[in-house]
Amino acid sequence: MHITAEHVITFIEQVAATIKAQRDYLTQLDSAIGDADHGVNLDRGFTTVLTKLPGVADKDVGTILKTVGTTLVSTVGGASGPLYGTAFLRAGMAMGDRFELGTADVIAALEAALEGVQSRGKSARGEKTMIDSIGPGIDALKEANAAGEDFISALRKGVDACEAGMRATRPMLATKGRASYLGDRSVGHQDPGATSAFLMAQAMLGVVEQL
Amino acid sequence: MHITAEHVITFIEQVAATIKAQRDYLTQLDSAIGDADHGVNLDRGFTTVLTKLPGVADKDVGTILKTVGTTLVSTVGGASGPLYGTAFLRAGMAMGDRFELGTADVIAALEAALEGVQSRGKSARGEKTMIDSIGPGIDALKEANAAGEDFISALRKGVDACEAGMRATRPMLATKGRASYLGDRSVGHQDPGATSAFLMAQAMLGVVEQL
Amino acid sequence: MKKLINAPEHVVRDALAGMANAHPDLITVHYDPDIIVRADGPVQGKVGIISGGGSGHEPMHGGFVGKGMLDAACPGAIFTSPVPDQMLAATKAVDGGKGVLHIVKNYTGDVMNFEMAAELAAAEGIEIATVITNDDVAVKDSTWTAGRRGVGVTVLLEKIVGAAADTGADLAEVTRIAKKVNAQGRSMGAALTSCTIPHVGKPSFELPDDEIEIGVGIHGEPGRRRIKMVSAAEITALLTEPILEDLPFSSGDSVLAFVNGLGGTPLIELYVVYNELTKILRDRGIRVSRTLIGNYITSLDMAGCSITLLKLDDELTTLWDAPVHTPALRWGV
Amino acid sequence: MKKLINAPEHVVRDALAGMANAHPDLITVHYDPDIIVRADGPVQGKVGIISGGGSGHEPMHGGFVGKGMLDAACPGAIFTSPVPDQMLAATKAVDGGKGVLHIVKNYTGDVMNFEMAAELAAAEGIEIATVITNDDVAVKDSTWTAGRRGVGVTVLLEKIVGAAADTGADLAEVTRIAKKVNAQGRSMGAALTSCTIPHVGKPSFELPDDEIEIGVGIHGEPGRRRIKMVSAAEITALLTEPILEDLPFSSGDSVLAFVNGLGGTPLIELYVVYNELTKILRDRGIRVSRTLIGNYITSLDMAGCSITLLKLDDELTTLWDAPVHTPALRWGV
Ligand SMILES: Nc1ncnc2c1ncn2[C@@H]1O[C@H](COP(=O)(O)OP(=O)(O)O)[C@@H](O)[C@H]1O
Ligand SMILES: Nc1ncnc2c1ncn2[C@@H]1O[C@H](COP(=O)(O)OP(=O)(O)O)[C@@H](O)[C@H]1O
Ligand SMILES: [Mg+2]
Ligand SMILES: [Mg+2]
Ligand SMILES: [Mg+2]
Ligand SMILES: [Mg+2]
Repeated sequence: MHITAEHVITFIEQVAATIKAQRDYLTQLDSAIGDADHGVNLDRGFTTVLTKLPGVADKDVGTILKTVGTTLVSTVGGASGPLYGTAFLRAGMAMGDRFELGTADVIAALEAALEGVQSRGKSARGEKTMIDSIGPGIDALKEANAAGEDFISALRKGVDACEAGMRATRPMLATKGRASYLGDRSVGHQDPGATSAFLMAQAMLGVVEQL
Repeated sequence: MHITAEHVITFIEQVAATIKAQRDYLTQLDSAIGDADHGVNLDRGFTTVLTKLPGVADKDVGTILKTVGTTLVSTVGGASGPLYGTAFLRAGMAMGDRFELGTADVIAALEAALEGVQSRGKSARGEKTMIDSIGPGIDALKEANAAGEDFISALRKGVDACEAGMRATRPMLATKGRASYLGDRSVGHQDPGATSAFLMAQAMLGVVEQL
Repeated sequence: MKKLINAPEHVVRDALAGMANAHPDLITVHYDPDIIVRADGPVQGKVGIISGGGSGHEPMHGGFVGKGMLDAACPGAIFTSPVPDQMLAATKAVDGGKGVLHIVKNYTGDVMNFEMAAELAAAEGIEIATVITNDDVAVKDSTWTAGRRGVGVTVLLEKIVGAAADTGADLAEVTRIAKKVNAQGRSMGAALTSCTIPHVGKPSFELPDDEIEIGVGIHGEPGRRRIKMVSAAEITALLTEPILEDLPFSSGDSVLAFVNGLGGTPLIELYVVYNELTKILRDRGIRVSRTLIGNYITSLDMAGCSITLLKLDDELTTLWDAPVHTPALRWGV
Repeated sequence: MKKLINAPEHVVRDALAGMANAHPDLITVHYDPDIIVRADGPVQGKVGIISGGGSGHEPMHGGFVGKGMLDAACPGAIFTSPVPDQMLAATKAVDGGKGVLHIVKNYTGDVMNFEMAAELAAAEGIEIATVITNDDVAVKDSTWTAGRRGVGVTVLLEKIVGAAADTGADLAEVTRIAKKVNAQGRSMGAALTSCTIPHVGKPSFELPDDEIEIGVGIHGEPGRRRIKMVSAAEITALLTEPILEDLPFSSGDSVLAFVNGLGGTPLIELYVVYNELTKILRDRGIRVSRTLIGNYITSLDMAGCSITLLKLDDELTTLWDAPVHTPALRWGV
């Protein structure tokens, strides 16, 4: 299985399309425990990202991902802008000038992204954030991969774990991000960032399934 | 038929009670074509008047009515304060130091009141104001009296004419007072001041009927 | 109805006490009759300037008492003209021996109550002049009706006339300037929602979720017509065009542009409206040389705005720029 | 939703254009990235002061740009932290060679975006200091959470620190004063209604007709608890007592009392609240030596208020009193 720079571009396009389609849903989740802008924020960012993709169509994966990252940093704002921006930037830095990625590369890129989110957000698992979806997703992907499963089925397990992680944010008490201001009242609501992270993972799986 | 100063006091008390009871109704009428304060304004005024009555309990009719007038001027505000205030003041001035009133006195007092309203308000009949209730009321009272009817039945005709005048304000286009700002949209609503004037006339009849 | 009040019948007094506590350096509040007077008044040898009207339009008028503006204000009950006792007390409190100007918004109640007060003050030997503001172009003017309402121009007039009095001008001169401001200013407002009067407890009029009132007054009176909700650009045009045509304002004129919030509309929206206003004025060749944007003559919690344009010349500009120090307007000091 | 806007996606830009047109003597607006800078900046030899945050809190921060307060403001989308490009551009625009202070309200997004901008500015050789305001006692503070929100104190801090920079103080000294203001101030707010974010089109939370939110934030975030509507006196006590206990403020203290409207509440109600506040403070022996009452840090059209108390000493009082000339705050000039 080889993922090319072109596939990465398709993945980004799919993410942009999903975010646009789920914009109001994400914003609605954010209105329950945040400030009702998560969908709008990401949609603003990925809409701009789409305009930048033609300029990197023939570039390496690292350049593509770093362009996505800097564009998100410069257009999203809020908490999710620096976090997803840093995630894509770090993934891009990890990929360097590769034009094709193998399974190990994808895992390395995702680990770099997660590390970026954690260090930028000074956050860890269990705080009711996007990390609670990304973290378990990467774990499951790695575990399946280590058990010798092929990439698609390993990625499916990863995405399932992402989804489970997203749902697991519902009973959590938020201690990071805007939802933390609610204290106990944050309990019972699904985290918007964990949801957008799951949507991105789903988009990745969609692209890989078309390979 | 003789109306004593004591009866006048009872009349004022009845007016105060009626206005309190109809406060919200008057205010509601005023919210359609005015600023939703007519009932509250008059209630504030007559509530204060009640506190002044003991001080004039043994005084002549002129003093009583003038006290009512100055109290209304000093407590009601809005358009109805100076208008009703002037009405009672002028009626009081017309009655001088009488302790008992005959039919002619009552008519003279009412005419003085009406004249006071008209000169203070620079208004005439047909402008959708309290004058459209007071004016026809006095006319009918005078006519019946001239035709030799006794005071009670003449007063009943007067009050009926007041009521008819009040209803006749509904189709009118307001040209004076706050309702005039509405232009055509003032049509179809009953004037609050014409309504409070009718309520006062009714209170007068109630007292006379007890004589 | 949810309001930050203790009881409908206490709201005016409580707010007066709050003002007195907040601005002891600028104003003093007297009760029975209720008036707000300049802390350092009366100023001897200066024409006294008073105004008043129903409460619910804050900061007008009490917030404009101080140096360079009003010497006293008479707050009535919510949306109800004050009583003559208040204007008489205020007149006496500010009389510095050069006479007193009464600034009256053109509402039947205000006019009559001020008139009675002026008669009483004159009887006590105080020279009184009265100027009536009637700048609201939403109301058709005519001699056989109550005429136009006084709205936004009142704020500008109080500032300018206060400055005129500070120059030492006599009552006739101050009155001339007051009349000039009223003559050169026009206003119109639109409401997105009704207001809720505390003692009524429900909105003064019902406005569906997609409709607005054009030509609304400042007392929760319904406007002249109701239209479907439109953009800020269209609302601004609906308010500005009647204003421009009425004076008329014409190319080359210099104006003070005043975008006023009615109490429930946030500042960000007022700036959006102001931006649309500048486009319209630019197209007509009218120059904005001074601006005022904010909540100055309000209608309790009503959402919406009013626009006032005042044609400026050197005299009015200089007076507008003169120092003012009141709870709600302050510059140059 | 009825708002004086043209389209949800244009409201911030339209309002910025309105501000630029309204106050050309005070501010200049640059676009892409969007920043509001002092018209006469950068001031050489003065520490530059910038702040920023989501829009929808007007006049904060753009209305505080001018002499004696902010040198630049970075307006984000409604309720969304601005992006680092804005803070970097603002930092460069105000750098007068003595370094730049970033005033950041404690929200994860604001902190991270300012942090990235500070890294970039430092890389360009500009000395940066950051102060984070976190005065909202409605939020439990702890090292393992995002901590308290920055609210009302931010306004007071921007004024005081702007004055400190005007004295010629260096970056370390200005930062010391900024931290002192944050350390000595506490706030809490209550909402009577939700706000409606333009692009959402419906209220951010549902509040029944007889309930209010205590401890609400300025972004339409629900508060810590919901209670039945009570009187202004009771609401004021519910906000003031946690503030007093937290610092704590004690008898003999001198404070700046700031009653802030959230955007949809009229001034008359803020004075009612202020009056209740003075009673509570008087009972505790706390002296109000300065006041600020009005809409300064808002939440779009939310009805409600916040209370901020700042313990004053001579240093802070002098800096508070120093001249300021911005679109929204002005005195001494
Ligand atoms: N410190 C953090 N670490 C990781 N993720 C975070 C952190 N703070 C917030 N988030 C994520 O960001 C999401 C909110 O993003 P968004 O609504 O765009 O920003 P804001 O909260 O500034 O309005 C949350 O749902 C959460 O998943
Ligand atoms: N010029 C006038 N002449 C006679 N009556 C008038 C005049 N103006 C107003 N009114 C009466 O006053 C009533 C309104 O009184 P009120 O609501 O107390 O005062 P305001 O209009 O100042 O709020 C009207 O319904 C009308 O009957
Ligand atoms: Mg959010
Ligand atoms: Mg009325
Ligand atoms: Mg009235
Ligand atoms: Mg946000």
